[in-house]
Amino acid sequence: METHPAKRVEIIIEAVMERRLTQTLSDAGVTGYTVLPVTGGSGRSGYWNREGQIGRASGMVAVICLIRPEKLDALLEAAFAVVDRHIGVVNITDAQILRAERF
Amino acid sequence: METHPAKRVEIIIEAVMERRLTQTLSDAGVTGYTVLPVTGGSGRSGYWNREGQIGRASGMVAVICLIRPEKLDALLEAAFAVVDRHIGVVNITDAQILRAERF
Amino acid sequence: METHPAKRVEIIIEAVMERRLTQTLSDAGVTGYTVLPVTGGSGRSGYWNREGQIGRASGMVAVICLIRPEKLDALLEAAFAVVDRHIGVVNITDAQILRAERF
Amino acid sequence: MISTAAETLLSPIVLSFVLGVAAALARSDLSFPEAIAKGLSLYLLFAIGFKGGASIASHGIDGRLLATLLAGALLSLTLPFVAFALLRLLTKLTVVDAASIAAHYGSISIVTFVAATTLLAGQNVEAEGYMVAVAAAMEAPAILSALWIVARRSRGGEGMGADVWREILLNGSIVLLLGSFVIGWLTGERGLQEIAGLVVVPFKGILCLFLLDMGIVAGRGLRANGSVLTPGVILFGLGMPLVGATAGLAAGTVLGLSTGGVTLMMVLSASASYIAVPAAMRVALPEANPALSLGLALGITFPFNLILGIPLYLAAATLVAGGQ
Amino acid sequence: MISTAAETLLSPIVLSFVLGVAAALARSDLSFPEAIAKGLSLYLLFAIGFKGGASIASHGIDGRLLATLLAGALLSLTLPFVAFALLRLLTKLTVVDAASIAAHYGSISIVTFVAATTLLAGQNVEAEGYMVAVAAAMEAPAILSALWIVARRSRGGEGMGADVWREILLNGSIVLLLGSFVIGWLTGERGLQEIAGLVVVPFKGILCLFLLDMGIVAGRGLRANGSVLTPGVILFGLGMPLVGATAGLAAGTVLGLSTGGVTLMMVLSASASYIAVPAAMRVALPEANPALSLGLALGITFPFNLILGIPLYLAAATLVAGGQ
Amino acid sequence: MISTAAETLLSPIVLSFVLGVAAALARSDLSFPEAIAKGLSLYLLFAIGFKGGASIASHGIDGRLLATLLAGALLSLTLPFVAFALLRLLTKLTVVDAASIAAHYGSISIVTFVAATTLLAGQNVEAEGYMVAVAAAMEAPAILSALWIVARRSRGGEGMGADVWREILLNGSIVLLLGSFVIGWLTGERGLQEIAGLVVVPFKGILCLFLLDMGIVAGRGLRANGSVLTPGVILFGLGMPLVGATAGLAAGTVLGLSTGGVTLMMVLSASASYIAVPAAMRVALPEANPALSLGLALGITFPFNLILGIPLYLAAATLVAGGQ
Ligand SMILES: Nc1ncnc2c1ncn2[C@@H]1O[C@H](COP(=O)(O)O)[C@@H](O)[C@H]1O
Ligand SMILES: Nc1ncnc2c1ncn2[C@@H]1O[C@H](COP(=O)(O)O)[C@@H](O)[C@H]1O
Ligand SMILES: Nc1ncnc2c1ncn2[C@@H]1O[C@H](COP(=O)(O)O)[C@@H](O)[C@H]1O
Ligand code: NA
Ligand code: NA
Ligand code: NA
Repeated sequence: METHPAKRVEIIIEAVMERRLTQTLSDAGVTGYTVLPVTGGSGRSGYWNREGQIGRASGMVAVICLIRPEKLDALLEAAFAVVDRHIGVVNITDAQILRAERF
Repeated sequence: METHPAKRVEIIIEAVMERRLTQTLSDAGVTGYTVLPVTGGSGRSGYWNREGQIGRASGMVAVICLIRPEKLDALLEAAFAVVDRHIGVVNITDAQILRAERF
Repeated sequence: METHPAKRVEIIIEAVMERRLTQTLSDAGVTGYTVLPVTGGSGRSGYWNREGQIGRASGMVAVICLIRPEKLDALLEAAFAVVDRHIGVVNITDAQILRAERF
Repeated sequence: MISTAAETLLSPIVLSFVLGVAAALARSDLSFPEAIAKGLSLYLLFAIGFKGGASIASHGIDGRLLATLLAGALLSLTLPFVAFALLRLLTKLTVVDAASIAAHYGSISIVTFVAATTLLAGQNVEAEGYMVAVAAAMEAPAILSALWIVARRSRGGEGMGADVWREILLNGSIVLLLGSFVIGWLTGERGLQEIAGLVVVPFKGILCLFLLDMGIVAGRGLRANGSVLTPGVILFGLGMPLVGATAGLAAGTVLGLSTGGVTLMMVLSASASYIAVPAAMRVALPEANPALSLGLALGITFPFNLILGIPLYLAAATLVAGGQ
Repeated sequence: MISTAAETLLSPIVLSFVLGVAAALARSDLSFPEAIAKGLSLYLLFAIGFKGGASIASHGIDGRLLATLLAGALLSLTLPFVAFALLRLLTKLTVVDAASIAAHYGSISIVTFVAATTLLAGQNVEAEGYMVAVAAAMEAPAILSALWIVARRSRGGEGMGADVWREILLNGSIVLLLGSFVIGWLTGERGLQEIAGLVVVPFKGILCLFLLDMGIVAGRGLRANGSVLTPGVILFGLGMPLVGATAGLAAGTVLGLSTGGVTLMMVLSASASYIAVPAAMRVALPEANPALSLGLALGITFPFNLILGIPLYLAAATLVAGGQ
Repeated sequence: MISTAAETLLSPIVLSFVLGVAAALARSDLSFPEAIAKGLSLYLLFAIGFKGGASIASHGIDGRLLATLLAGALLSLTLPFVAFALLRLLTKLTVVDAASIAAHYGSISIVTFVAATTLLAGQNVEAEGYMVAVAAAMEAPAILSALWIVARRSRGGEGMGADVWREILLNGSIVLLLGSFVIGWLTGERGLQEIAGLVVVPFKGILCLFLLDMGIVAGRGLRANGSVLTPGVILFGLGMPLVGATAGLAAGTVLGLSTGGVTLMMVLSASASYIAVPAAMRVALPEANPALSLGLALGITFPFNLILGIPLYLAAATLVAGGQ
C-alpha cells in the first residue's frame, strides 16, 4: 500500500496545560492531534498517579501529532513555548502514514 | 539484548468501528493488538472530547499492532478496508521487538 | 529546534506487574517513564477487555520510557527480568527528544 | 397549561439542564467523567424499566399492550419519511445527512421519556407501565427506514449485514430497558419495595445530575458546531417534534390509552434519539455529519421538548383524551 | 426449601445476574464502565463491613468470635488441599493450574457472602455481625496452601517475598472490609443511623446493579473461554461448593453459631474468590491459565451458589442448627 | 468542647478519613478510580449548593448576605499576605513556593466546609444558607494576591491573561456550587423535597466515602513527599488555620452572623484549597512545588481542621456569638 513519510510527535504534558498546548498547535497550523489519557508516571519531580484524584493539578496527558516532515520545526517551536516552563517531555519518531492528503 | 525488526502500526479510529477493525485484522492473520483509550482530538472534522459523553458515537480508540515486516502489507490492506470510509488515521514506525517468536 | 537521539521503549504488561516493572526500572537507573491505560487487546492468550472488570487480574498497561541510547541494554535486561514469565510485549523505536538534559 | 409550563420550568430537572448549558456556553470546565455519565444512564434505564415492569405486575396487563407496541414500531418506521421530506423542503442538506437526521427523529430519546414520566408523576398523571416497552420498540425501526431511503436515492450507505442488525437490536440500552422491565414484572410490587431505596428514592435527583451532564454536552456541541445549525435546520428541529407529537396523539387516542399514556406516546414520537441511533449512523452512514444530527437532537429538540413540549403535549392529551 | 429456592430465583438480585449473563451470551454491547464496577464493589465492601461492625456494637461481642476467626482461617488453609486432590482426580489439569484453582476455592467470594446476607435478611434470618471479619480472615490463607503445593510438586511458582505477602494481606478489599467493620463497631448504632441513607437504603438495589455487571462479565467469559471448561472441570465447579459447604456446616455447628451464622460459614467455604486471588495468582503463578480459574469461579460456582447453593445451605443449617 | 471533640473523632466521617490515611501509609492498594472520586465531588458540590439555596428560599434572605460575601472576598484577598509573611518567618521556602502556599490558604476547602456543616447539623447548630455562596466567593481572590506578591518580589509568574482569569472564576466547582445554589433557591422547599432522596438521604454516607478517598490521597502524598514537610512548614500548617480562624471569628462576629455562621466563617478562613488553587498554580506558577502546597493543605491542615479545628471553632463561636 502506498505510504508517505511523516513525523510522529508525542508530547507528554501536564493536564492543566492541555488546552493551551492544543490551542498553540492550532495557531501554528497543526491540523490534527489525538489526546490519550495517562494514569501515572515518574520523572525528576517524582512519582505520581491519578487514582482517587479529583483535580487536574497532578495529571498528565499524551498528545500525539502526525505531521508532514516540513512542518516539524513549526510544531516543535510552538510546543516548546508551552512546555518550556512546565513539566513535560517531547519525542519525535519517523513514521509512514496512509492517506497523506489528510495531513 | 537480542531484538528483532518489526513494524509498529498505530490505527486511530472511531470507537464504533473497533470491533470491525479487530475482526478484520484477525481475519488477515494479525495475531496480536492492544487497544488504548483516547480522550479527545482534533482533525478535519473538528474538535471532540469524551467528557460527559455516554454514547460510542463520538469517541475514538487507538489500536497498536506489532507485526513482522513481511506482514505489513496484508495488515494495511485489511485496515484500510475498514478505515476507508471512516474517520481515522494510520501510522507505521520501524521498531525492534523482544521475543519475536511471539509474533 | 535542537533534538537529541533517544530510544522510545514501550512495554505492554499485565497491570498486576506494573509496580514490579517500574520498581525494577528505577533500580536499573531509568529515571522517567509514563504509564498509559489499556482497555483491551488480543494475543496468544486470547481476547480481553476491561469493561465491567473490578480486579486487576485481567488488565494491562503500557509503560513508555524515553532513554538515552546507551542505557537501552540496561533497561531491556531489567524489563525482561519482569516480563519474562509474564504476558507482555516490548518494542523499541528510534526517537528524537527535546531537552535531553532531562534524561 | 401556562402554569404547568411555569412549574416545569422551575423544576430542578429543567434547571439542571439549563445550568449545564449555561456552564458550557460560558466555557466553564465543569464536566462529568465519561464513566460517571455512563453510570448515570445505566441507572436511569434500569430504574425506569424496573418500575414500568412492576407497574404492569400490579395493575395487570392491558389488551392494548400489543397494539400499542405495534403502533409504536409503525410510527418509528414511518416518521423518518415525514422527517426526510420536511428536511428536503426546509434545508439544502444532502440525502445522506437528511436520512441520518430522519433516523434520529423516527427513533426516541429515552431521557426525554424519563423526564416526561417524572414530570407527569409530579402532577399525579399516571401512565401505562408498558410504555417503557413501547419506547424500546420504537428505537430501531427508524434506522431501517433511513437506510432504505439512502439505498433508493443515492449510492451511499454501507449495506447493513445481519451482524449490524443484531448489534442495533441488542444494543445496551434496549437490552437493559427491556431486561429490567421483565425483572420488574416478574418480581412485582414486592421486588419494587425491595429495591425502592435505589430505583425510587434518589431517582429524581439522579435525573437532575444526568440532565446537568446532558446540558453540558449540548452546550459544548452548540458552541463548537452551532454554525451547522442553519435557520432551516433549526426550524426543522422545532417543527418536527410537533409533527411527531401529532402523530403520537392520533395513535394514542385511537388506541384508547390513558391521558398519561397518550402524553408519553406523543413524547416518544416527538423526541429524537441521541444515544443508539448516532452510533448506528456512524457505522452505516459514515458520510453523514454527526455534528448536525446530534446538535439538532440534543441542542434544539431535546430542550424544546423538555421545556415547552411536555406541558404542551400533556395539555393536548388532556383535551383530547379527557381529564385523566 | 423448594419455596425458598423459588423465592430466591425470583429475587431481583438473582434475576439481575441472569439478565447480565443473557445479555453477554446474546452478544449485546451492554456493559458497565470499569470505574463504575469498581465503585460499586467499593460501596458493597464499605456497607457490608460497616453494618457488620455496627451489629456487633449493638448485640455485643460473642465469646465465639476468636474461635470462629480461627476456624475460618483453618478452613481457608485446608480446603485447597481437598480442592487440589479433587481436581487431580476429576481432570487432567497441570499441577500449577490445579493449585491455582484450589487457591480460588479455599478463599472466598465476598459478593456471594453479601448476596447470602441479603437473601437471609429477606427471610428474617439474622447472623453474627462478625461473620464479615471471618470473611476477611478467609481471603488469604488459601494462597499460602496453593503455593506450598506448587513448591512441593513442581518447579513453577515465583517465590513470594515478604513484599508480596504484605500486598495480599493489605489488598484493598480486605482493608476496606475490616476498616469499615471497625468504624461500624466504633460508631455503633448511632453511626449506622447517620449513614443508613447510604449503607442501608439503596443497598439491595446497588447489589442488583453489581450482579448485573458480574453477570455480563461471567457471560462474556463463558462465551470467550467456555471451551476450557471440560466436563471434569465443570463437575468440580459444582461439587467443590458442596464439599466446602459441608466443611463449613461442621465448623459452624461445632462453634455453636446461630442458624444464620452457620449458613454464612457454609457460604464462605463454598464460594470461590474472583477478585483477590486471581490477582495474586497472576503475580505468583503466571503459568496458570486465568481463564480457567476465573471462568470456573465466576461462570459455574458463583451462579450455582447464588441460585441453588444459598437456599440449600440455609435448609441444611436450619436442619442441623435448629430453627433460627 | 472536649466531649464535642470526642464525638467528632468518633463520627464515621472522621474515621473514614483516618482509615484512608492508614491504608495508604500501610501501602495497601485500596484506591478509588479517578472517575468515582470526581463523581463524588460533583455530588457533594451539587448537594451542598442546592441545600444552601433551598435554605435561603425558606428562611428568607438576610440583609447581611452582601456584607458577608464582601467580607469573605476580603478575607481571601488579605489572608495570603499574612500566610506569606508567616512562611517567610518560619521557613526557608522560595518566594514562589511561599506565594503558592499562601494562595492555597487564602482560598478555601469546600470539603472542610461540607464536613463542618454536617458535624454542626449533627449538633443541631444551623447556619445561614448563603454561607455556600460565601465559600464560592472566597475561592479565587487569594490567587490574585499570591500573583501580586510574586510579581513584586521575583521575576517568576506567568502573567495571567483574561483567559486564565475566566478559567479560574468559571472553574467547575465554583460554577456547580453557585449554580445548584441558585437552583435550590429558585425551587425552594418543594424542590428540596423532590430531590431529598439524593441530596439529603445518602449525603453523610457519601461524604464518608469521599473522605476515605481523600484520606488515601493524603496518606499517599505524605508517604511519597513527606520529606518536603520540614518542621517549619508543618508548624505553618498547624498555625495558619488558627490565624485564619481568628480572622473569620472577628469578621463573623462583626457581621452579626449566627453561631453556626460564625463557625463556618472560621472554617472557611482556616481551610486551605486542594482542588481549584492547585490547578491554577500549575498554570500560573509552574516553578512552585505542588507536592509542598498540596501535602500541606491535604496532609496537615485538612486533618487538623477536621479533627481538632471544627470543634474548637464551634466552641469559640459559641463563646463569642452566644449560645446558638
Ligand atoms: N524519560 C521519560 N520517559 C517517559 N516519560 C517521562 C520521562 N521523563 C518524564 N516523563 C513523564 O513526564 C512526567 C514529568 O517528568 P519530570 O518533569 O521529569 O518530573 C513524568 O511523571 C512522566 O510521566
Ligand atoms: N494529524 C493527526 N495526528 C494525530 N491524530 C489525528 C490527526 N488527524 C486526525 N487525527 C485524529 O483522528 C480524528 C479524526 O480526524 P479527522 O477525520 O481529520 O476529523 C481526530 O479527532 C484525531 O483524534
Ligand atoms: N503483536 C502485538 N501487538 C500489540 N499488542 C500485542 C501483540 N501481541 C500481544 N499484545 C498485547 O499483549 C497482550 C498479551 O499477549 P499474549 O501474551 O500474546 O496473549 C495482548 O492481550 C495484547 O494486549
Ligand atoms: Na421520535
Ligand atoms: Na471457599
Ligand atoms: Na482559607
